[in-house]
Amino acid sequence: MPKGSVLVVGGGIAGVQAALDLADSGFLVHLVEKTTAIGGRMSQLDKTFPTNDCSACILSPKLVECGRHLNINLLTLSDLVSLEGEPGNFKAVVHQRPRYVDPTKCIACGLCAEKCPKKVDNEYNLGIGKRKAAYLSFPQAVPLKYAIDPDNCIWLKKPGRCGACAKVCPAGAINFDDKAVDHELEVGSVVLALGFSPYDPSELDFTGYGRLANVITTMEFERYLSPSGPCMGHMERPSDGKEPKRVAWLQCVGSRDINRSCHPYCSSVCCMFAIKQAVIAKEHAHGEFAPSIFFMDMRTHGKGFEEYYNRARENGVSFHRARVHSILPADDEGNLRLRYVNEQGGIEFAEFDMVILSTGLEVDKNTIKLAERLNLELDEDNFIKTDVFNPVATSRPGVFVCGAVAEPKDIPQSVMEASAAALEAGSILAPARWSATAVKEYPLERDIHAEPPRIGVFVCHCGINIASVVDVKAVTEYARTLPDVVFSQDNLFTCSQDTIDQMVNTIKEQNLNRVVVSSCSPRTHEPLFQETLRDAGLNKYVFEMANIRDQDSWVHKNEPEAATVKAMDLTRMAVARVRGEEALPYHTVKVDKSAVVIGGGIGGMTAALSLAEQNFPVTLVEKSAQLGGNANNLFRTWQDDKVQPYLAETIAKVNNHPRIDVQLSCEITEAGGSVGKFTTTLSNGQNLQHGVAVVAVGGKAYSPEGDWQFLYGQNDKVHTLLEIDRMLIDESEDFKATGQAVFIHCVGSRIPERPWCSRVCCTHAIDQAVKLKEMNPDMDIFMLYRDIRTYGQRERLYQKARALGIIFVRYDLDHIPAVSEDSGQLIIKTHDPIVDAEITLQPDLLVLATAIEPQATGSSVAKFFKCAIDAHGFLLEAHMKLRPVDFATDGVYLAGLCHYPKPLEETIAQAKAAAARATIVLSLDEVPAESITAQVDPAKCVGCGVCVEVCAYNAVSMDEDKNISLVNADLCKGCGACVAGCRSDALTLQNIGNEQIMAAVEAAFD
Amino acid sequence: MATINSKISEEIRALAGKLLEEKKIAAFLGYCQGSLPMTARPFVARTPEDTDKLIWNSFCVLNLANYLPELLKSLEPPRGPRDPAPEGPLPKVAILATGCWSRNIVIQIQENQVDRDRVVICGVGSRGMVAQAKVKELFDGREILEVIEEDHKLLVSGNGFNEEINRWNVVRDNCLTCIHPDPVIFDIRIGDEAGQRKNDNRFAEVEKIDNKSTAERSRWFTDEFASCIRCYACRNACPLCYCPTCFVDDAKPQWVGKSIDQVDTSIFHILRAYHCAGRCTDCGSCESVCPMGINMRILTKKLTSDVLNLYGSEAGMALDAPLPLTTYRQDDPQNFIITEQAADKEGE
Amino acid sequence: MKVYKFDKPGLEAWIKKWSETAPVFYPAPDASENCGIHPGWGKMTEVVLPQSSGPAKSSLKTFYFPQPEVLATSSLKKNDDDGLLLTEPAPVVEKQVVFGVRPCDGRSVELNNLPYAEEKLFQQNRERTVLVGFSCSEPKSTCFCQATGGSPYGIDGLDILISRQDDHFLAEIITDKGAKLAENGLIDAGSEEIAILEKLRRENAGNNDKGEKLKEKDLSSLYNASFWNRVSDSCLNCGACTFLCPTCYCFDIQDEVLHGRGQRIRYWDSCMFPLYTLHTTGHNPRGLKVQRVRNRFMHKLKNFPDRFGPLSCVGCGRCVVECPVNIDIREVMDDLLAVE
Amino acid sequence: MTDKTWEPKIIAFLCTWCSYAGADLAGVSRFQYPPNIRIVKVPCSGRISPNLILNALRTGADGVLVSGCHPGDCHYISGNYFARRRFALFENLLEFIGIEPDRVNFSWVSASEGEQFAEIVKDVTARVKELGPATHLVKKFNEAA
Repeated sequence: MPKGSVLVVGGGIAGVQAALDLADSGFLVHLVEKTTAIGGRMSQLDKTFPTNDCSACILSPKLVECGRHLNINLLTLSDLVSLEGEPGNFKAVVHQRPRYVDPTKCIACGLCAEKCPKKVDNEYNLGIGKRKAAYLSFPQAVPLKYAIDPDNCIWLKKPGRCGACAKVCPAGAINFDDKAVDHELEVGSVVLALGFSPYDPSELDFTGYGRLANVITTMEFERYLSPSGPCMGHMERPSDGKEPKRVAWLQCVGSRDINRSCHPYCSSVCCMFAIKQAVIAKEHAHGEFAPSIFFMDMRTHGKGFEEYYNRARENGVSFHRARVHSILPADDEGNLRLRYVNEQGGIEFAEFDMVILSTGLEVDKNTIKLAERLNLELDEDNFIKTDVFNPVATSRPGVFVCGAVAEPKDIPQSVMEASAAALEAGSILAPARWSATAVKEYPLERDIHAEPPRIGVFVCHCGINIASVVDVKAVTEYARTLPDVVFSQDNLFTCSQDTIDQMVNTIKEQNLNRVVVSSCSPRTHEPLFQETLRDAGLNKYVFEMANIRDQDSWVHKNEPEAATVKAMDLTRMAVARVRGEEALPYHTVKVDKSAVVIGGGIGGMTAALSLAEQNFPVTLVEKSAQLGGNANNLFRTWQDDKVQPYLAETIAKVNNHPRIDVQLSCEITEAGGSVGKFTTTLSNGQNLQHGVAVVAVGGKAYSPEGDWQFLYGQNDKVHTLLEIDRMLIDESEDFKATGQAVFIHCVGSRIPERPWCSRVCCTHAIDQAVKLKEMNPDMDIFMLYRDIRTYGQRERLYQKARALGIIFVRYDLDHIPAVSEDSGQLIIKTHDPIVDAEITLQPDLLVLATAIEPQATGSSVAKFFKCAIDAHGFLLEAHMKLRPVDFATDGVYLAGLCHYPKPLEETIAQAKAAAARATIVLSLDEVPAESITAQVDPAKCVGCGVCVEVCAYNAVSMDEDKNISLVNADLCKGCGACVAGCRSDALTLQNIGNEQIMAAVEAAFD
Repeated sequence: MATINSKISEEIRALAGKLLEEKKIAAFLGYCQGSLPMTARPFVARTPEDTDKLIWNSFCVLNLANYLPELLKSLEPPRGPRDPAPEGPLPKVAILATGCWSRNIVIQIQENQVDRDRVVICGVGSRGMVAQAKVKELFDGREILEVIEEDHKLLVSGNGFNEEINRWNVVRDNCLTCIHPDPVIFDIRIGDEAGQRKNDNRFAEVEKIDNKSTAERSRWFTDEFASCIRCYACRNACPLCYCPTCFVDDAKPQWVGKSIDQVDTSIFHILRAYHCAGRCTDCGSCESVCPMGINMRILTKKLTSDVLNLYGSEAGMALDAPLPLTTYRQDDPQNFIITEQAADKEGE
Repeated sequence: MKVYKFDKPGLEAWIKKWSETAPVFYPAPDASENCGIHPGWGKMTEVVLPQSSGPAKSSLKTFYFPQPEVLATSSLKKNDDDGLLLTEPAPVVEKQVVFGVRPCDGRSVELNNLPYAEEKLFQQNRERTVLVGFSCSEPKSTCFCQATGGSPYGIDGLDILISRQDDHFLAEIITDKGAKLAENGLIDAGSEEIAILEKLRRENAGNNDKGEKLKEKDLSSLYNASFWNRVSDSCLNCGACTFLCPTCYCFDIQDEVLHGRGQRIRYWDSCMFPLYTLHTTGHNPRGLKVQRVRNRFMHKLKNFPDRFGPLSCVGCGRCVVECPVNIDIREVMDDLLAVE
Repeated sequence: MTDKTWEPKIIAFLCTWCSYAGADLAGVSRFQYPPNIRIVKVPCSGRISPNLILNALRTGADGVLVSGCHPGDCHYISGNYFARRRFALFENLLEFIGIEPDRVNFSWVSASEGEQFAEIVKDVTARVKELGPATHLVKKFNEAA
């Protein structure tokens, strides 16, 4: 049997996602992170595009979940040294450096950092500002434990010289004798999520970076924008702290550059990154703010990106299609002067207060060393080499990869790949699922239903964090006078292991049936104390915390008396609230361990196979009479891999798999239920019970019409990309005689009716042009484009095309190419912006790179599963950044073109990711459901349906017969929108009902 | 001389008689003559004979939609909690509906209180209903014993007086500012369209209060609502108040005290109005029925004005228009959010 | 019985003096005069004599069943002296005068006294309240006190009754409480004037014909009469009629808690409200509107008289005038009498 | 306008995911603010109904603060959008009947806006102090009765 554990290297968002997916689906995960905390690059960002979500807000819950996971062994300050063995049975050596702070004792009060006399550059803020030698990299760090930096610690350099931290630490956590450890780990597979390094522009002398104070990088600017950054979110320029008004972003610094940086690839994310910064900076700015972005091609090829770009332009971000030649000081005040060449070749100058370099992504040099040690192949750009048809597989079996270490990519793509890598890593270990994991056992729960409340209150000193301000003893005494409080006690550290053990005994001895802890924040500590209640035989929901540290002693340092009164108030409020709370059931739903996959294209088949190979039965439903979907008309990938053999092989695998039931010419007519237990009816009358569903209903090529018809369907020399592919598949000889071919890009894309970029067409068209040129080197080929969007390493294909002599002529929406015919001869007139004149072409072949549209069936399937669709008919994922394959409806996942246009390899990755997420459900016997849910009082409900409308999860529906609403507890997330929306007060949120909230409010006033 | 209303009354009687005779409906919801001057009494005709009593005049102040849900329910066969739903079509009701009443029926349909298939909406254009109180005020305590309505005037008489007044001068304030006098939804049309009524400032009464200082508004509110006796006539006359248990009657939790404590009374009126937000059609029933003469309608009118200004929606104008509190736009106005105010200020 | 004679200034001066020893309430002409505790009534600073006819907007019962009325208090704090104990408040003994009461309202106190003969708080309020009536020289078209056994010159329940004559006023001192408001130096009325008053009283004497006839009727036939549906069809289930009615005396009790202190309060209830008879089981014996409407009238016109004698209606006509949908108790009486 | 010893009490309803986290961050960062607020943690700003705000005033709050995630950041997808409509109408209604606009306040505070949270509390406390103790809609037992 293989090992039931997996090694994940890298604690950025990709590594965290992979670790969570694996641990949740039954494997023990060793998560190796080289710094003191997980979070990676994403944690350094202020906002994320295209939603402008606060990065820390959306990331933090994942980090906390990772840190608390019973089956994730978090190894910080660690590096993978060696890996031996084979898939299913590796031996890894991980070297862990000393932290010098005992994490089991550290209470994260921060006194060590406060007292530490040694200031060093803050690398988390990219060297902007200072931190101490004893430090926490960022406020939401997981683990929330301080560390001592041995390179700068005075004591560690010269023992005996300082030790201030050890003196003030109230928990005795400082351990200068801490030693490095080598962990030998037995794992079945490995996931590498090593991330990227931002390109260092110092070597590009024309930028002035390092010499000119007000030239900074995008990552640095991100820290300037962040509220937790060095300037608390106030935009300042480095030279004089003034708020900059004129700011320029220079794109492609260290990307698409074969001359200086030797990074020919496109870094994929920088265009959106810069636009986002321009937009956010404009929001931060006080008064006038003029952002300018200097770019070559604007690459906004992701979901929602093009619209973001359009909005940015409308809102005053100016865009200049120009490569900047040099940045020079404009004056002595720190302003800067840019010299650049406009599209027509003219030299221009512009002055700015600050210049931000959109630095590209590159592979870290340590990654290259590690790849060597692990014997992994790298590609010509030093990214870890992967297989086209398995984009997360490395050259070494059993070792998988995800995120930017394999190619520059954005967060959602990294998260998708992380899940896909988790799938692959887990799939080969499927027989060992749950073999290495731990399971928590609890004693039998006491029934307190009929008991009058007996409340116990535990008040925490938190060392001196609370006690130095609040009179903890007085609060404890006071708590004893409150109604129904039968016990109160103060503790030095309520969360310390010995106090927790003692609390279990106290609950039992005092026969407590409600518990209040007055200490720190429930956000970090509620799970721990709830666990304690369960250990003592109480339901975990009869518990409240009063936050007398983060929201009292820490914020009222100079008002001890008021803080003490407030602590009493907060404790009284918690007591009032807990008094009305009741034991809640731990809802679970028994899982039907099978899946339905809708759509028989590459996405659907990949998902089906991924699940079936782990022994889960799958029904694959395809609307048409054959499998394969759009791939049936694809010739090759941009890396020159033929699609048809791969497709044929995949179809054969699907058809021959004993656990896949293929239903062709079949559709879904009805679906109901929730995660773990769906019931779906097919058009053939079949009824399926299944635990999960994957929606991969695909997309379709836009059929040109109106301004964008270009004689398509009228002149037989006009074809779409897919039609040409078909001819190539059929090995047509037609192209041998073609003298001139013209490609028009963006046919039907990036226009008001279809405002999205179809993402694949630039690459597809260029690849096709290259193929035609290879077949017929004499052919003249013109590409009429708006922006070339060969993102990532596809940029190399663009370079190749130009080298082959393919001519690129840009057009814009003011000058759409005009196509006419004269006696069957095509005539194309287009405006060439470089010569600023109209040119005429008379090609033998016109190829239209048409848009990709969602299938109409997507929205009906979405409706069946209560999933959302976006304004354009693409399916809407649960969260654009961090849940790219989930729907808001649990247990339903999406992949492929129904989500957004994407190339084959991305569909495959997404399908595997969807399968990974589905595997989490299928690997469980029952899935937990929210316990704090809404409930309807049928006597009070009038059936007006307001609750149904305001529920974002479709958890509330109407019982049409009785005309009252019903809450599906399995779908309810406990937000309470329905409760607040109900005029009749017919809905309540269990334990957070109006009565409990009112009791807490009332208690605030003694 | 046949007046507009007498012709409409005729038409109503003929229509109701026909519908009942043909058994197309089980009941016709209209008005009959009241026992006092200037009163019309809501009336349910259940037989063709009953229909003789049906009338239409300027005193039909109470919104008939108020009765519709309960009347429909009363016509269903009795059914225990575990009994299956009755089979076959259920009895229908025909109802008179002016502009605002019809809009309330729209909301009742949207909120599942009324089954569209079970109502025959008989649309009547409203010429504005008369406020009894306004007439009485003109006569300053002298008891009015008879009022005869003509198209444009009222002939008012009592002991020792006999006067003629212009009808429009005593039309209710809500009707004076109404721009939707014609039904937005109906099956059968009665009488002529009332047509578009122009109004330069529909919300002048709201603005009058808006323009006061905070202290003045507070004083006004306290005075206006001081005489409330908590009889709930305003609530019960409202076609939108159909909660099985009103929050004021709730004991668990106890939102407010039940007596006429000034704070509790205020909270009742605030929440009653708020619950009508985006649903109120300014039909004026609440104000018309108040035995203490309180103008609680101004609160819902304020909300109506805000809903229109902030979200561009008017209650009950179409069956497929979402109610404003059950929907949102990402760019809804938010200048009341203090963090946005700060951002706005910085942006200036 | 003493009868005094006043001219207008004399009367006003006399009334004004009362307010030196006790608050004097009078029917407030508009809301701004409202005293707050008793809606519709003002606390007199200037003497305003009532108009010639018709009852005040609000009935008198607010002085006998004020809402809220505190029945008991307690503390929820363990350590307080009255922690978790119910304590009755000290009796309220301060005198108050209500002026401008019509005979119909005065009579309502007598009627309410029938069921509340032993009700402590009602009696306490009765004891401390002096009622000064004003007879109705010109009853309104909606007044029907005589039909219910009352009279526009009736003295039931009143302590003093003032009657307006052509150019003077006569004040009859009816009770000892009333006598305490009288003082030395008032002018006795002459026998001629008293004779006119007695004649008016005789000529306007009430009868209770309809009440007596109804008492003889078979309850079950009334109960199942078909007109109830017609009456209830228009009813809104609001409480305007019961809250304005001087003889409706139903109440509910609720505990209110604020800042750790509790009050058990009594406030008006209405048999028109569906909640009125809702049982804790969820069953409601009067769940239908028609049942509630029928109950209200049957109680007033049949059940109350069967038990106590008079109708539970003084014919003030408030419900007739103020019913939002014009349900008219006079029509209901006729309907009941017409039942075979 | 009031005696110097008077300190307002302000009830703050904070959503768990953004504003409560922002309040925690203010603590972690040691941003000091006046001790007048009493925080009530709720899942989402969409959980707070006008009833609860009125209840806070009735109970004696001198000020109320409701704070949720910024638009688009709601953990529950759309709770704050619905809340925003409810509050907009309700705030206007309160103003209409003469409640001072500064009594009842709404804000968006994200989990990373610790400093902003502290600033808001300072600001709201100052505004409420300026207004003096709440007098409208504050329930008092009639002790004489």
